[in-house]
This record gives sequence, C-alpha cells and structure tokens, in this order.
Amino acid sequence: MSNVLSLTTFLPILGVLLLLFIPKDSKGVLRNVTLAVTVVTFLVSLIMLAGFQTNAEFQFVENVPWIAAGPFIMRYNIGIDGISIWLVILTTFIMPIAVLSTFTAVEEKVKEYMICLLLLETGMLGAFISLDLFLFYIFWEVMLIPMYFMIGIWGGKNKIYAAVKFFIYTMVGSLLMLVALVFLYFKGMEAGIHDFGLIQFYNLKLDMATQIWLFLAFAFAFAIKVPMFPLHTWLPDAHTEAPTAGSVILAAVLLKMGTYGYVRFAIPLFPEAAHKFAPLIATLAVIGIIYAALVAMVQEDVKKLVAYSSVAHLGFVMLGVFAFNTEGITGGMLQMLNHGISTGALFLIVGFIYERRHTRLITDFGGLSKQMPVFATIFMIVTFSSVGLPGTNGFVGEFLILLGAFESQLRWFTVVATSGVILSAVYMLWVFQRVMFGELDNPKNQKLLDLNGREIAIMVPLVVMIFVMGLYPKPFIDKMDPAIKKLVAQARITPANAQMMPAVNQMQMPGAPQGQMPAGHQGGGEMPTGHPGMENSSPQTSPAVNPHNAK
Amino acid sequence: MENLNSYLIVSAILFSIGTIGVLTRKNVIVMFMCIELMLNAVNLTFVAFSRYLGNLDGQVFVFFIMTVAAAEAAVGLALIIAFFNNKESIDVDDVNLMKW
Amino acid sequence: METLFFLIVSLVAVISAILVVTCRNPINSALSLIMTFFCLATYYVMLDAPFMAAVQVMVYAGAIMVLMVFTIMLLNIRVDASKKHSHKLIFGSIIGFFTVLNLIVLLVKSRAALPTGPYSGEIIRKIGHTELIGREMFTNFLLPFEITSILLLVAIIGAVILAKKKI
Amino acid sequence: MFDKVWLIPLFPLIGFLINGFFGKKIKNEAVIGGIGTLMIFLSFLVSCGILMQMIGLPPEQRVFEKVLFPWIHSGSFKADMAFLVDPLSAIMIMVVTGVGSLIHLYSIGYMHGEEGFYRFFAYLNLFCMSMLLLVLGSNMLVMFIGWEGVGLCSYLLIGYYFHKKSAGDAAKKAFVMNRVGDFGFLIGLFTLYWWFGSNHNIWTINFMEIKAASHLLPYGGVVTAASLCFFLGATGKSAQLPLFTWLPDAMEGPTPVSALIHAATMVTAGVYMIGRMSFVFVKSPETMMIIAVVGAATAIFAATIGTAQNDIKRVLAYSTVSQLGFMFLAMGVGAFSAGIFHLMTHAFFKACLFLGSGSVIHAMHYALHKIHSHDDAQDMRNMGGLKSAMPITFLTFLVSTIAISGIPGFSGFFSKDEILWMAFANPYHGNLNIVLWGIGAIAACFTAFYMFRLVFMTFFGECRINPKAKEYLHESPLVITIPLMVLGFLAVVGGYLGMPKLLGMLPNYFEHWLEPVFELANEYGSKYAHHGAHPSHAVEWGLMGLSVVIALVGITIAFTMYVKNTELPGKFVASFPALHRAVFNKWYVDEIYDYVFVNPCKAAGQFLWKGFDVLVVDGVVNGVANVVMGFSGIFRYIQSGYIYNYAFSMALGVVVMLGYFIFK
Repeated sequence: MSNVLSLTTFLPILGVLLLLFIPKDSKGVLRNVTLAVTVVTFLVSLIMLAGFQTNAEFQFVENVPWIAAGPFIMRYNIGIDGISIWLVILTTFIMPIAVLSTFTAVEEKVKEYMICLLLLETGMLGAFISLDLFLFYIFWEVMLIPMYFMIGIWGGKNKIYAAVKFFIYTMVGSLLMLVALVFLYFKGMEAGIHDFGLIQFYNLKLDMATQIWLFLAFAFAFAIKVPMFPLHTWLPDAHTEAPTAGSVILAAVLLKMGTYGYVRFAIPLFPEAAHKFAPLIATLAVIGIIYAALVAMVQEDVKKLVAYSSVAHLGFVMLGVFAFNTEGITGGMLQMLNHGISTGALFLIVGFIYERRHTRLITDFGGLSKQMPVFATIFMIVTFSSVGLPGTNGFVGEFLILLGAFESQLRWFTVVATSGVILSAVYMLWVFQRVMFGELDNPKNQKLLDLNGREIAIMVPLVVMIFVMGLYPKPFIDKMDPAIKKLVAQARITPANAQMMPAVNQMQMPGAPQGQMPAGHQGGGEMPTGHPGMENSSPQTSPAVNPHNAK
Repeated sequence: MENLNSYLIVSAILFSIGTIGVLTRKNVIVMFMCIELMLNAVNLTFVAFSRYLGNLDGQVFVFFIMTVAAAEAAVGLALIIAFFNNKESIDVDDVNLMKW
Repeated sequence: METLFFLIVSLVAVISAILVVTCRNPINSALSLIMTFFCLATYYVMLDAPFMAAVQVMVYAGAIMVLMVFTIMLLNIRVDASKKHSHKLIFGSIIGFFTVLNLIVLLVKSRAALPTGPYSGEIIRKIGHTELIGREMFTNFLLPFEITSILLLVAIIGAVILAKKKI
Repeated sequence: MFDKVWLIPLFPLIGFLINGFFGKKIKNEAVIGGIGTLMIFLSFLVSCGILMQMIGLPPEQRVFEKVLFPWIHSGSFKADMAFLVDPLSAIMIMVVTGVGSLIHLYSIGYMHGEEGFYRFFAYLNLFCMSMLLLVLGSNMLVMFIGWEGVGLCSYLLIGYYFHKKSAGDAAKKAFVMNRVGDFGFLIGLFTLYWWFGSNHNIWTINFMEIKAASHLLPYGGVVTAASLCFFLGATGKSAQLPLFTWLPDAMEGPTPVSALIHAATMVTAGVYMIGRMSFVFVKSPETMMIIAVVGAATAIFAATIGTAQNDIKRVLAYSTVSQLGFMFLAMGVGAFSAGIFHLMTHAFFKACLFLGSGSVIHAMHYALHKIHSHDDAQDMRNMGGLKSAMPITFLTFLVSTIAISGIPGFSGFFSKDEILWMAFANPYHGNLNIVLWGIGAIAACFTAFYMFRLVFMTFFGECRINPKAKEYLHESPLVITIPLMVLGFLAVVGGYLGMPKLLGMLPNYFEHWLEPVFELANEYGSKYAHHGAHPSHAVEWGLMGLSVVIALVGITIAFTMYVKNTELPGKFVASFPALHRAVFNKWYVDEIYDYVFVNPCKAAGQFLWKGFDVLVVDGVVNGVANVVMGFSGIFRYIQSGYIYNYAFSMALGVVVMLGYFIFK
C-alpha cells in the first residue's frame, strides 16, 4: 500500500474510464457507479488516515521523474502532512455527498456531469497532495475545467456569464502564479536546485525584493481563489448559477485551494514577504468579514447569501493564517474544514428547497417549519454551525482564529473581526426566520414534502461531523499540530532576515531532510516539545516583526 | 519545346484565374472547379520544370497531386451533397455555422 | 509553327479558364473546365510527357469532371442570377492581377537553374515516358505510392459516409 | 459526590435527546413531560447531594474541579471540558435545577395540548443543560458554551410559536443582542488570556488558575478594558442598558419559558459571571463604578416603563430588567454575595410571579376561547376580580408581589435592603453612593407601585372580562398550582438564609457560605477603598425604615389609583400626555436602535452590494471585459464567418508577402 496516495487521487479517473463504457441513457447506473467510486475513494482515504503518523513529515511520499524538458525538470512528487491530509479527507468526504445530491437534481447529460465530478475530484486531490510546484500548477488548472463546464452547462439562467467570470478570474491569477513559478525555478537553479520540488524550495533563501514580487504573484492567485475582498465578485455569481453539487464542491473544497495555497506555498516559501504584507492581508480579510456580512444581510437570493457568508468565513481563515502562530493557523485549518462542512450543507439545503420550488428568493418562502420539520431541524443546526455556536464545529475554528490573531500583531484587526460574529448571527438568523418561521401563506409552499430518505442520508453525515468537530476536535487538532508547528517555525522570521538583508542566495542545507531544517538555522527556534506554543507565540517574534509592521 | 517561361506564365495566368474564381464565386461547386483549375496550373508548372530540369520527380508529384485531387473531389462533392441535404443550397453564404 | 500552336492552345486555355469563372450556369463552367484540361493535356504532350497527358484526360477530364457534372445534375441547382458572386468581382480581379504580376515579375527576375537531371527529351523518347514514370514510381516513390492508395481508400469511405443520409 | 458532577448536565441532555428524537413518536404528553421533568429532577437530586457534601466540608475544601475530557488544545491554548464545583456554583445549580424542576412540572399542565409539546420539553431540557454548563464550567470557554447555549435555547423557545412573525422577530432580536454581549465576552477573554500569557507566561482561561494568578493583575488599565468587555457580555445576557430591549420582546415565548429563562436563570448569568470573576472586576475601580451606575440606571429606567404597560407579562419583564439592575448595582458596589442572594430570592419570587401570570393567562385563554372571543388574554385591562375565581394563584401571586416590593419578613426585603444598604455604605464610590442609593430607593418605590398595580388590576376590582366568559374562569389544575405554592413558600422563607446582621435574629448563612468565593475580591477591593467613617447602626436602621416606607408609599399610590379611585390613572394620563406616551412606548428605545443601528446597517449592506460590489468591483471587471469586447466588436468584421472572406484575406496575404519578397 505504498502508493495509496496515488490510488486515492486517481481512483476517480478510473471511475471516469468505467463510466465511458456505460450507455448514457442508463442514468441510474451512471449515478450509482459514480457514487460507488467516490465512496470507495473515501474509504481508501480513510485507510490512509489510519496509516498516518502524527508527525511533521510528509508521508506516503512518491517521487518519480516525470518530465524532463530542457532545463525544466518536473517530478511526480506527492505526499501529505497533517495540513493536507484533512483537506484530502474533506474532499473525499464531500464528494459522495455531492454526487448523492445530484440524483434528482440533474437529469440532462448525466454521464458528462458525473465525469466532470470525478475529474474535479482528481484535480482537487492532486492539488492538495502535490509536492512539486509544477505538478501543483497542473492539478490547479485541471480543477478549473470541470468546474467551468459544470457551471456553464448545468447552471442557472445566467450561467455563461458566471462560468466565464469564474474562469477568467481564476485564470488571471494562475497565470501570474505560473510566471512566479518559473521565476522561482530559475532562482532555484542558481542555488543548485534542479527541479520544482517544494521541499527544496523551502530551504531557499531569497532576498527581500524577490520575495515580495513572488509573494505578490502567488498571493494574488490565491486571493482570487479564496476569495478575498475585493476579488470576490466571481463567487456569488458562480455559486448562484452553479448546480447544487457544483456549489457544494466549490464552497467546500475549491475555495480551500486558496487558503491552502497560502499555508503551503506563499507563507513558507516567502516568510519575510508574508510578514511584510500581513497587515495588508489582515485588513482585506477583516474588510471582507464585515463587508460580506453586510452585503449578505440584504440579499434576496438564499444562495447568494450563503455565497457571501463564504466570503466572510474565508476572511476569518485568512486572519487566522496570517496570525503566524499555532493557534491562529490551527484555527484557520479547522475553519477550512468547518466551512467545507457547514457551507456545503447550507448549499445542499438551498438545493433541496430549490428542487421543490424552483425559486431561491427568500420572499417566496416563509413558514416552512410547519410543513418540513426535519428540514427545519437540520437547517437550524447547520445555521448555528455557520454562525459559530459553541458545541458546533464553527465555534472551535473561529475561536482559535480570533484567539491566535489577538495574540499576534493583528490585535485590533481581531477586535473588528470579532464583531463579524454578531453580523453573521444577524444575517443567518434573519434568513432562517424569513424562510422557516412565520405563516405558511404561500399556497405553493403548503404542499411541500419533507426531506426524503436520500436527502436525510446526505445530511446526516454532515450533521454528525458538525457535532463531532464541535465537541471533540482533539483528534483533528492533534493530527495537524506537528505540521502546523513546523509551518510556524518556517514562517517565523529571524532578526537577521528581518533587516533588509543582502541576498543570501544559497541553500543552507542542500538536500537535507525537511524535518531537521527549522531548528538548524533559525535562531532560537528549537523544535518545541515542552511548552511549544509559548515559544511559538508572537511576543518573542514581535521585535522582529515590528520594523515591517510599524506603518 | 517552348521556352520554360512561356509555360510558367500560362500557368501563372491560369492559377490567378482560379484564385479569382475561388474568391468571387458563391456556388460551391464552381469554387470547387476553380480549385481544380489552380491545381492544374500547379501541375503544369511541375511538368514544365520537370521537363526543363530533366528530372522525373516533378511528374511523379503531378501523379500524386492528381490522386489527391481525385480523393478531394470525392470527399468534397460528398460534403457538398451532405450540405445540400441539410440546407437545400450550395451557396457558400449559407455555410455559416461558424459565424456568430 | 510550334510557337503559334503554343499560343493558340494558351489562348484557348485562358479563355476557357475565364469562362469557368464567369459562366452563370455551373454546367457551362464544368464544360469550360474540361476544355482547359484538354489544353493542359496538350501542353503535357508538348512537354514530352504523354503519360501525364493521358492520365490528365482520363482522371481529370474523365473521372473527376464526370463526378462534378454528375453532382450538378444530381443537385439540379437553379441558376440564380442575382447572387453569382460573393465579392465584387473587382476585388477578385485585383488579387488575380497582382498574383499574375507577382508571378511574372518573379519569372522575369529569377534565373532558372541549369538542367541537372539525366532525362532529356531524347532519352525520354528513346526509353518511353510511361516506363520511366513507372520505374520511378515503383522504386524511389514506392512508399508514397502505397500511402496514396490508403488515401484513396479513406476518401472513398469518407465520401460514402458523408453523402449518405442515414448511416 | 463531587466526582459525579458531570451527571448534572448529563441528565437534561439525555432528556433532550429522548424527547428530541423520539418525542414525536411517543405522542403521550404524560410520558414526554414526565421524562423531561424527571431528568431535571434527577439533576436536582445530584445537586442536593453535592450541596450536602459541601456543607459537611470545611470551607477551604469546597472547591473541586472535574476534568471530563480535553476539548481544544492548540499551541499554548488549552481548554478542557471541565466542571468546577464551589459554593457559588453549588448555589447556582440548586437554583437552576430546583426552579427548573418546578417549571418543568408546571409546563406539563400549561403546555397541555400544544402542537409541539415534545419540542417544548426537548428545548427546555436543552436549556437546563446549557445553563448548568454555564454555571459549572471551570474555564471561560465551557462557560461560553453554556453562555451561547442558553442564548440558543432562548432563541428556540421565544420562537416556539414560530408561525407568529412577532415571535420570530423577538427570537432573532434576543439572539443578536446576546451576540453583541458575546462579542464583548470573547474580547474580554482574549485580552485576559493574552495579557497573562505575554506578560507572565501564564496561558490559561481556567477560573481557578486565573484566580491564583490574579494578584499579578494591575489595577485599572488592561483590566479595565478586559472587565468592561466582560461586562458588555453581561449586559447582553442580563438585559441591562443599553442591551435590554430584547427581554420584554422575549415574552412572546410560552410563559414557563419566561419564568425559567427570562426571570429565574438565564438572565442572571451576567450577574453570576461577574461573581465568578469578581477578582478580576474588582481590580478595576472604573469598571466597578460603571457596573454600579449601569445597574442603578437600568433599575430605574425599566421600572418607569413598567408602570405604563398593560400586558401582564411585559410588566413582569420590565420588572425583571429592573431587578437585574439591582443585582448589577450590588455587584458594582462590591456587595457580591448580596447580589447573588438577590439573584436567588429573585429566582423564587419572579418565577412564582411569572408562573402565576401564566396560570391567569391560561384561565383567561380558556375562558375566552370558550366564547370564541379574540380579546387579548394577556391584557390586564381585560382582567380584574380574579381573586375569587383563582384563589391559590392569587395568594401565591400576592405573596411574591409583597416579596418583590420589599415588605419586611419576606425574602425580597432582605436581599434588596442589603443591596440598598451596601449602595449607601460601600467604600468604593465616594460621593456617588448617595446617588446610587437614591436611585435604587426610587426604583424600589416604582417596583412596589407597578407590582401592586398589576395585582390590583388583575385580581381586584370588578371583572372586566367579557361577561359570557366569566363562568368559564376557574382555578388551574394541581400540576400548575403545586409549583406555585412551592415557589410562593420559598419566596417567603428564602430570605431567612441571608438575614442582615443588623437584625441579628439569625446569622447571615448566605454571606458566610459565599465568603471563600469573594474573599479575594474583597481583599483586592480594600486596596483602593475609601476607609472613611463607617456609617453607624443608627443610619442603617434609618435607611431600612426608609426603604420600607418607600415601598409602602408605592403600594399606597397603587391602591389609590387602581382600587379606590379608578379614574385617577386616566386623569393622570390626560394631564401628562407626552410623558405617558414616552413611557408607554418604552422611551422609544427600540425606535432609536432601529434608527441608529439597524437601518444604517441595512442601508450600508444595500449600498455595498449594489454600489460597491456590483458597480465598482464588477464594474471594473466588466469594464475590462467591455473594452476587450469593444475592440473585438471592431475586429469581428474581419472574422465574418464566411469561408470566402477568409480565403480572400489569405490570398491577399500571400500576394502581399510574395510581392514584398519579389519587389524588395
């Protein structure tokens, strides 16, 4: 089982091959086969989870030569650590749910739809596991195409606009990333690295100017994907027009690419630049939180409201990640998972009522609680998870983010961001009230059926996860903790680096295993064992950070 | 044997007339014929050069061109028929599926 | 004498070529084109290439043009007076004129290379054109020749599939 | 027994799960209600056990922490699911489970025949669990689960009649206002955590650890910031100025909910929290003063509104706000145990009042329903003369009213007088003391007035209900009246636990009991207290007498206006129309909030969406696209789609390029 990671990633592709041999009219078979493929993928990923060792190393690594084109050498280099494993699991967990949700929602071109879904899964998994920048870029783009088709073909009435907007926004960002990537490669060549291996790049010491430009390029690409204010406007359109499964995947996994990109690439590769831009990004994140909440409040379309709430939630994630301490990043990671689950669930819920009434306007509803009690209960649980009620998953992540950010240099941002907690309650409860409470006066709503068995089966795993992660997040945190501590160590800037230092264009320890790196050359950063967080937390780093943050 | 240039000039004139036909006619079949005309002009050039240079490769090429022209005629005419079946026309203006 | 003959043939070829382009009725165009093909066959004979001339007459004037005429008949297209030309004829003529000009200037300015090959008119006439072509084709050009057959096969299949209404 | 503390929240949780999942299938109200009541009663028994054991222990051994399982551990941050048992939480769990059991029992009768009977009991159990988590939490985060959990249950229960728009609005308002408080709570938590961590390397949110380290905290400064944030949390939860408006609206919920959540337990969470963290609050003189001022202001402010309301539950709601103001006043003047004491007595008599009003509403509703009248069953103008029809309800109601009004011998007197005395005699606020005392006394007068106004309008005089409905009026069943009687009894005798030293008949058990909890706070307080001349016993006697006189004055005015001379209120309203309108409309606070916060937020949302998102951001994006499309609109003419055009351009290109090479 040494290549279980590849197996997980490419099982969906095998599924695609299988689907090709199924006639397109036998929709039931197509759906069930797709479901089976995604479920098997999930199970395989669980095996992987079981075999995952709780340490900071990359595991299940596969590293074989792939393309050697002139000076460019790309390798098929994959592996997961505590950060990516949960995103992989999230992806494989969400996929069966998304597939199941399409059973009645999609009646046209079922085969193509299912193929898109499976391709998308491979793309997403690949992006999470890539340890080679070029491979990452390829998977990053692979994701884009099925999603484009899903919005453009099976979308709502404004689908073409939304699909093109989604595509172009993302494309602009990824082109910048490609340029930065090639530039980074040449920088690496000067230092004796001859492929796109991420781990080697981690050891690369870049001068400040280079870091800033590269960071900006990467950050821009990821900021679009997150999406951060003011690059978020593709999201509401894409979400509104996408079919339910598309929205679910978009919210649950695709948006995580952006934040994951920061955690995996932008910050550890360019720590000094990341510190320099932390106030800017925190500002945008906080604006995003408040702004998206205010805009969400006045939406008339439920789906658009949920889309804007995503922007707010991802703003929290960014704030946590840029706190550069264990609590903040752990919170950010948890919040990514939480957001995947609760916002995914919200989109499913919107999908359920849309399938029944073919409208998403809030004013068309009201009083559904009476007619659909089970639906009401689930909706309420998910709403409160999204609001971040303690005991549900949303709280743990949000709390740790705010705590971490408060400890760091971003204290005042945190205070503002915390008020987003109030606003989220306002808009979520308001929409809940308008949809579920009140008189059941619209005659079209009076015959609505409550959720059926399949729909309940879709929601139950999500609801269970909401509570499990809210009440006992320890296993999640424990697994990701070593990796996050390593990241914090990587992201920490030493006083020497904090000056506008001359370029140190050489690798410290060429080819050395990654795990030994942080303690080696980052002064005072002994790998914490006893009271880890105390050493990782900001106060010690503050003198180092201040020169840049002073403005 | 006449001067090589004479043949080439005739060939050039024929080729140009063929070009004019392709560019100006709307009837697809006539356009098709004009293309044949252009091919033949080229053939003439080949043969003339072949004769002038004393090398038979050019004539072998002409042979191949004729084969290709035959194949082209077959497929092209089939296309025209298929098109006519769809649109009841062989006017090149009606070949507008690519137009937006 | 030979020059006069050449001029007459050229005149016929050019006029019938012009007729191909200008005739309103495609049948007339087709007939003019056949005329041009015959003129070309005459040139081939004059160029010591009787085999090519024969092939020209058989394949072009015979097979291909029959196919064309057959198609024209089959489709039975009305002659539409109003919409003969897609562009103004003048544009086409300008292009044509400049093409001719270009080519002629090219001819005038350039100097042909000296004959290199071994096959002068005498040798051809002595050995026989057909045999020479055959030898060439089945020795140096054997592979292209075979590929040509595949091309024809593909064309046949393609034509069948395209022209058929329901496969 | 201490070890079994986790059973206390567990029982209601079990009840919630059973009723929540299977309640719909069980259908039998007796079983559902029985399970709900039994579970909370079991918790009560465990609580009694814990209390008994604690009484048997010497004071210094009365603190016990039980770690259930680790919850959030990340970096230096550590929060366990852990419970803290000490004298303070012991009192709170007794109140919550005790009053809770009675109200559960009552609900079986009151909610009889309601559509979502099982839902009601499930929520009620969930509430009890959250409340118990709140009071038992050994760190701020567990407290915060309970803190938000009770907010959630309050939301669910206020919105119980979800088909009514007003109920939904009220529920949302309650939750959002609570969230404003939660915002403060979180920021306060962060501030303390960060300050201790970065300055002393003590990364903790555990109450006992903070208490042990609290000597490190400076006076004022960061503590003021943190404690003010916590206090903001308390004002949200306990409906103090400026976040009180949700509580009167919360009366949209069923009456037992009002009794349990919005009178006896949840709303007192803010008081409890200040008590729990007294050692932090007391370190900031500024915060203490603000708490005292806010408390006093709320007491008087809500009391004035209470005088003009006609809805029986709303009067009680404003009364609750006012009484909570008294508790905060007590906290603000450093009389922590007096505040907690008032919390407890208030739980008894206010729960009794609410349940009594519920009993009245129940009877009214039944009678009006019988004659198909749509008169408001909660409007006191439709009541009157009910004392003969409902003797038990009347009696318990009257007892509780006397208690809340502060007539000697009843529980309210002991606790309220203690607070007023401390407001006067506390060493913290200097000259402000007399003002605080004065406001408190006037608020007490108003309290006596509007409470007796309520009693007189409801139970005395002639019956103003539709005469046809009169014959259907009857006393409520035993399941309703038993809790009333128990609570009425407690409202009388509860006060003897904490008798002022001055009266000297009984020792002040209550203050003694809580002494170990507040010892440290008092010690910190004495650092900056003004040790002036301590007021003499004569003064204390005098003030006590004065407060009794004040209460009697209030009662007399009420008696004059609503029994003897019933035209007086009308005349009064006629002579001060503006005043009455302002009071009747709750000083227009809701409208002001709408105007200042709600509408601007909505407008900002609209503007940002339509103005910024759509116009600016999308405008830029679409603008770029439009520029490209504009150019392509020109260039598209080249791409006509006609083959011959492409052929033409190709030929042209060939000719031109050929020409270039030939003629160059």
